[in-house]
Amino acid sequence: MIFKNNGIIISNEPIIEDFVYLMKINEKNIADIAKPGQFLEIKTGSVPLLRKPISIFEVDKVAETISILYQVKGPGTKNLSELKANQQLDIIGPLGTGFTVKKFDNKCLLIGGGIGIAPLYDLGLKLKESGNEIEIVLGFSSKDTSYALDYFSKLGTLTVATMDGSLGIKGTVEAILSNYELNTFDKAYACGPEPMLKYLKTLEDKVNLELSLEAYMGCGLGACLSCVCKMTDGTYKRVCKEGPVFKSKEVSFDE
Amino acid sequence: MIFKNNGIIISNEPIIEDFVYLMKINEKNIADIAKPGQFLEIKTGSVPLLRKPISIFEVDKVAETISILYQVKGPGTKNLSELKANQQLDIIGPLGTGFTVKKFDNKCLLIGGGIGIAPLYDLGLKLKESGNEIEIVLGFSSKDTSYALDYFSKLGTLTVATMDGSLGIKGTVEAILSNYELNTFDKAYACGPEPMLKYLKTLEDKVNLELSLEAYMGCGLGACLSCVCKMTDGTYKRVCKEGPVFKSKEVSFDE
Amino acid sequence: MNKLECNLGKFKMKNPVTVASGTFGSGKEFKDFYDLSLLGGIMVKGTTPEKRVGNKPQRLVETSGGIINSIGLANGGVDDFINNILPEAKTYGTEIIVNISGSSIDDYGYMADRLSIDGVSALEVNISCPNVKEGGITFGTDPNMAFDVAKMVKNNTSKPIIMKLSPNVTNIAIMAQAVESGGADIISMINTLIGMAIDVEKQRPIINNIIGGYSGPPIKPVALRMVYEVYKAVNIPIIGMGGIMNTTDALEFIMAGASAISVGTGNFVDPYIPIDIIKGINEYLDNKGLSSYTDIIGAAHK
Amino acid sequence: MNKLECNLGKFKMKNPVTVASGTFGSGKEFKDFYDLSLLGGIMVKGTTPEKRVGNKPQRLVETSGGIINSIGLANGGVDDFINNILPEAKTYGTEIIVNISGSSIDDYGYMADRLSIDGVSALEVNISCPNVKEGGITFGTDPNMAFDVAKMVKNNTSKPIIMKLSPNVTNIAIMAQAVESGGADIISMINTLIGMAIDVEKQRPIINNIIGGYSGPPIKPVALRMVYEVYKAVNIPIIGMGGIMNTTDALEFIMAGASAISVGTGNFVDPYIPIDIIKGINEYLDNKGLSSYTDIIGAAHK
Ligand SMILES: Cc1cc2nc3c(=O)[nH]c(=O)nc-3n(C[C@H](O)[C@H](O)[C@H](O)COP(=O)(O)OP(=O)(O)OC[C@H]3O[C@@H](n4cnc5c(N)ncnc54)[C@H](O)[C@@H]3O)c2cc1C
Ligand SMILES: Cc1cc2nc3c(=O)[nH]c(=O)nc-3n(C[C@H](O)[C@H](O)[C@H](O)COP(=O)(O)OP(=O)(O)OC[C@H]3O[C@@H](n4cnc5c(N)ncnc54)[C@H](O)[C@@H]3O)c2cc1C
Ligand SMILES: Cc1cc2nc3c(=O)[nH]c(=O)nc-3n(C[C@H](O)[C@H](O)[C@H](O)COP(=O)(O)O)c2cc1C
Ligand SMILES: Cc1cc2nc3c(=O)[nH]c(=O)nc-3n(C[C@H](O)[C@H](O)[C@H](O)COP(=O)(O)O)c2cc1C
Ligand code: FES
Ligand code: FES
Repeated sequence: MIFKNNGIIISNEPIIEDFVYLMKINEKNIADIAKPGQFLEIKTGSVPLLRKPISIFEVDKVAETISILYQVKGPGTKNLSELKANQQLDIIGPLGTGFTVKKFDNKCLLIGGGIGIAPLYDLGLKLKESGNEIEIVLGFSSKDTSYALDYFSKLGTLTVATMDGSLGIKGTVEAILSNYELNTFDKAYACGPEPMLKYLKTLEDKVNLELSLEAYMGCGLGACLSCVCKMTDGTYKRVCKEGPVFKSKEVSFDE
Repeated sequence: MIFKNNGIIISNEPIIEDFVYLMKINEKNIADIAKPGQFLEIKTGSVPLLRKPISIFEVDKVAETISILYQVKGPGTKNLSELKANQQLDIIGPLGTGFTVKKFDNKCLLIGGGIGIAPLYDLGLKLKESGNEIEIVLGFSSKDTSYALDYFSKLGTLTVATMDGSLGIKGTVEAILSNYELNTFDKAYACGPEPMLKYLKTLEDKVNLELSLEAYMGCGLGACLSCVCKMTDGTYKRVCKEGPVFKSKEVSFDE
Repeated sequence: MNKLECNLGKFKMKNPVTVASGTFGSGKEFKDFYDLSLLGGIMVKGTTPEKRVGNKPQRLVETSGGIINSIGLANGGVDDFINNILPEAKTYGTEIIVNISGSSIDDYGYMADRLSIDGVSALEVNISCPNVKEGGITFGTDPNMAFDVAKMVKNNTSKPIIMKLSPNVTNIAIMAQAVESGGADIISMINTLIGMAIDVEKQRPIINNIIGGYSGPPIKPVALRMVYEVYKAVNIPIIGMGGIMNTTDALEFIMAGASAISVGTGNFVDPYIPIDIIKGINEYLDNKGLSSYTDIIGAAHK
Repeated sequence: MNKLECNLGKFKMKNPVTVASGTFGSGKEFKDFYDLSLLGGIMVKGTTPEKRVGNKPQRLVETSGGIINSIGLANGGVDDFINNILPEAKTYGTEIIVNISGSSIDDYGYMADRLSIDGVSALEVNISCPNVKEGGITFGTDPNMAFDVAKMVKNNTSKPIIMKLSPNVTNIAIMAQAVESGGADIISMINTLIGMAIDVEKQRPIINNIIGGYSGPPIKPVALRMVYEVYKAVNIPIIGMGGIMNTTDALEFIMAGASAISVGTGNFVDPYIPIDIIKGINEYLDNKGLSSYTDIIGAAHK
């Protein structure tokens, strides 16, 4: 089921002013059925015209709330950052397929880059609820532009890399993962910038890997066929419908 | 001289909620040189695209402020009504020619219909300063939709007509003016809806009459030639440049 | 009596509000929002004789208040449509208008023939898709070819034929007259304007195909003008579209001469727009004391 | 060195930023805002052989994020221009580009001849005004007539000739090639799209002339696409326009292939837009470490 509802904003606070925000929304219907990795299409204002796809960061079925973690990039996310508690927010969701959640024999690994960490938190919560042990590897450009670490450190062992070395290990997530025995994990999940995903794809033979992709979306509903990504078999699939989560082995990053 | 300045809004209060507002703006350059009957071109928001022409309601050279009285009609004036004190307002002005202001031998008459009363108040103040005696005739649709009477009653004898008779005389300003000896006035000034102006034009042989016109404006600066009105000699003149104030005898309302 | 009953010659719909091809899939994707039988009709995503994977992404971008798309007619082909999509679509309780494209005149004949089957209410013939290399746009800009396509379709089906016009022409009235003489029962218009957007940081076109179809609110004034011109030039009914987002927009098209309207890009912004318009037209008629929306078709011409 | 020095063949400007005909009067109306000598050039309001009063109001309306105008080429005629406008304009310290229109080929020859005088920097030939009944638009949509106009102007002046193209055509590249072979030194594009708006309460077109020219932000994607196409089709420089409101817009046109740009409707919204763009292009070049804006002309074609 997909809903188009006016959620009520409970809070909308900067984690880092003008950069990353956390918004909590009262929206029972979506909270009831949302799965980790699914996303919302949000009307942020009269301009931009299109809704903006934003992942679900956290779901609280009891409180009937959903949260989003978002980075201000352009007009749409700027609009979002200016909304206040008690205002209504026009949301369509939950959309897309989600990550696989079940009890694994061995550990699970979450790999996030930048704002790509957003869909991983709810995933981590659900994996933990299912009784899994979790390790988390997150990459940011610097200490000043890293965020939400307190959330992820509650899920399991957290290791951070920053490009400038101002926090954790210097480099991308690769600097961390190159020292990992990936075959000790039953499953890895990743979301982040395309270069990171391309790198991770080279590891897909070592660990069962699910990737959450991004693509420019028109409808978010599977109708317009704009959001496609290339599959290894040469076909295109819709990121909004068959995705955003794909098995790494399905996805092709070749031109 | 024409300025494009960011004025600071001092206050923006409803006279009648969702209908008529009075805004006071700190804008020294325009206050310094504005003449009664001149107007502003105001950028009300990112949409609508075009600036909106709004008359100057009052000028306070000492306090370095200008005021506008405006009615919410559509998106532009709605934007205006939502602005708050201390916000900036992007204004071009003062624009257009103004009303004739000097000392007359006999009385002057101000005739306003609806929001057309806006440019007449500053005119009345300046006429009074010049030592003239003033009578004012204003028309509204009803008592509930009449406003700013307290301002005009300070200028001189005020008579009001309403279409439904809920305040003053029942009818349009015609119901009042048909009983006037118009030749006892040295000058009459009017602004209001086109039917009112058309009626007044029939009186132009009885009294020296100046009319302030409206027209859809592109630039407000005399450049685009969109705002023209027909003259009795068959030519078109620009309401934003040669107007908005014209001698009644110059103007033609024929198709 | 139903104030919105819509008769487009031999093609009838319960109301004049449809959804535009390529913006509504086959309807399935919108089923969660409302009962699709409320719609006058659904113009399904463009279908071609063979499966097409479509263009390389990036296929769509928002620009200047509208969007540019270059999907490249991605679809499973007509067999896939008949076997896997139509069976469900025909249960929706609304008219199923199948949008067809081809790269040759024969293709159109083949498609018309194949789709002359139960469940297909009418054929909308896309001669104006800007996103296909072979032919696509030429059919839509040359009156002789447009005539030939219309005639070919006519000869291969007894279904109502809706010819969809491209706005990217010097003289839209001539195109309309050409398809009318070719046998079109109805004209739908407009398809997208051709547009482009550039990423000034990358110094590259944003859409991988360089150019794409421009749609949404910014194209409305052009669409309205063309509907107005075509209304004067032909005797067959028009389905108007191009930037319709609300009741006022829909009424403008009807007054310009459209006997029905279609919501395209609007479906991405708010899936309920078509439903709101059905309600809104009814309210307008009530306010004006009119008993049928047909009273205002072409009203702006008076 | 001046990074913005602009050479359009034999026509030179201090920078590539101009203001579009019909949106800036002759410049006088904007003198209070800034020193007009900052501009690359001013394209003055369209001039015709005889005085024209123009169309009946309402002549302009905002719609869909842009505007529709139908001024009807109101102007005092070429004599009035030469006697009363040019003397002041030529003191502004910027290139004065005179925009000319006619209702016959001979008119254009006459205008070119009359304006081959001191103070006129170049002629911009409007063959695309949608608001004139007699001929206007036909010159702009028929390649043969456009060729004839270009040739006639060429034969009657030694001033640089800028042919201004209408976007309301099927194939803009053919129009561009026609005026190039007719003798155009430069192409300016685009003029307005033809559009319409309807008042649904009055059930009447809002513009008295029914249709008008649609300009402003909504037409940018179409203009960019056409500049991109024409850049590939001709060897003469292009002055690009259509919805330019800021530096990014201007850069998009330059990357699509324009050697100069023009701000039209933008002047109504904020008279300082052309000045901001001059500053903005300089900043962009500094950021990218480029020494001339000519390095990015047509960059999106690579
Ligand atoms: C499935 C999915 C989940 C996402 N989840 C999150 C999240 O949880 N938090 C977060 O901060 N961001 C998320 N994003 C990214 C977010 O959608 C963009 O940052 C946002 O759309 C930018 O819009 P803007 O108007 O602020 O900026 P713009 O300046 O318009 O765009 C900035 C960038 O965002 C991308 N973008 C713009 N519009 C769209 C669109 N309609 N569809 C897809 N991409 C677009 C463009 O590629 C562009 O480069 C997600 C994207 C997808 C596809
Ligand atoms: C010289 C002049 C002085 C004015 N002074 C005042 C004033 O002091 N107070 C006041 O409340 N109103 C005044 N108006 C009217 C005011 O400009 C319009 O009400 C306003 O532009 C409406 O814009 P909107 O977006 O709110 O509504 P819309 O729904 O866009 O328009 C409502 C009506 O306003 C007119 N209008 C819209 N845009 C323009 C435009 N760009 N130029 C001219 N008319 C337009 C239209 O004819 C339309 O019918 C004046 C108009 C002129 C020409
Ligand atoms: C993403 C997208 C895909 C489209 N696909 C088709 C198509 O397959 N066939 C067709 O005839 N028109 C197609 N169109 C054009 C629309 O049906 C419609 O004519 C156009 O978008 C104008 O209407 P609008 O402004 O309401 O979107 C498509 C439009 C969009 C935005
Ligand atoms: C009010 C107005 C008047 C115009 N008059 C002329 C004209 O006289 N001659 C001409 O060639 N173009 C004329 N144009 C077209 C502009 O010069 C320009 O080509 C067009 O508006 C597109 O640019 P823009 O979107 O930046 O406005 C006019 C445009 C407007 C808005
Ligand atoms: S965004 Fe429309 S199909 Fe995915
Ligand atoms: S509004 Fe442009 S000339 Fe008056």
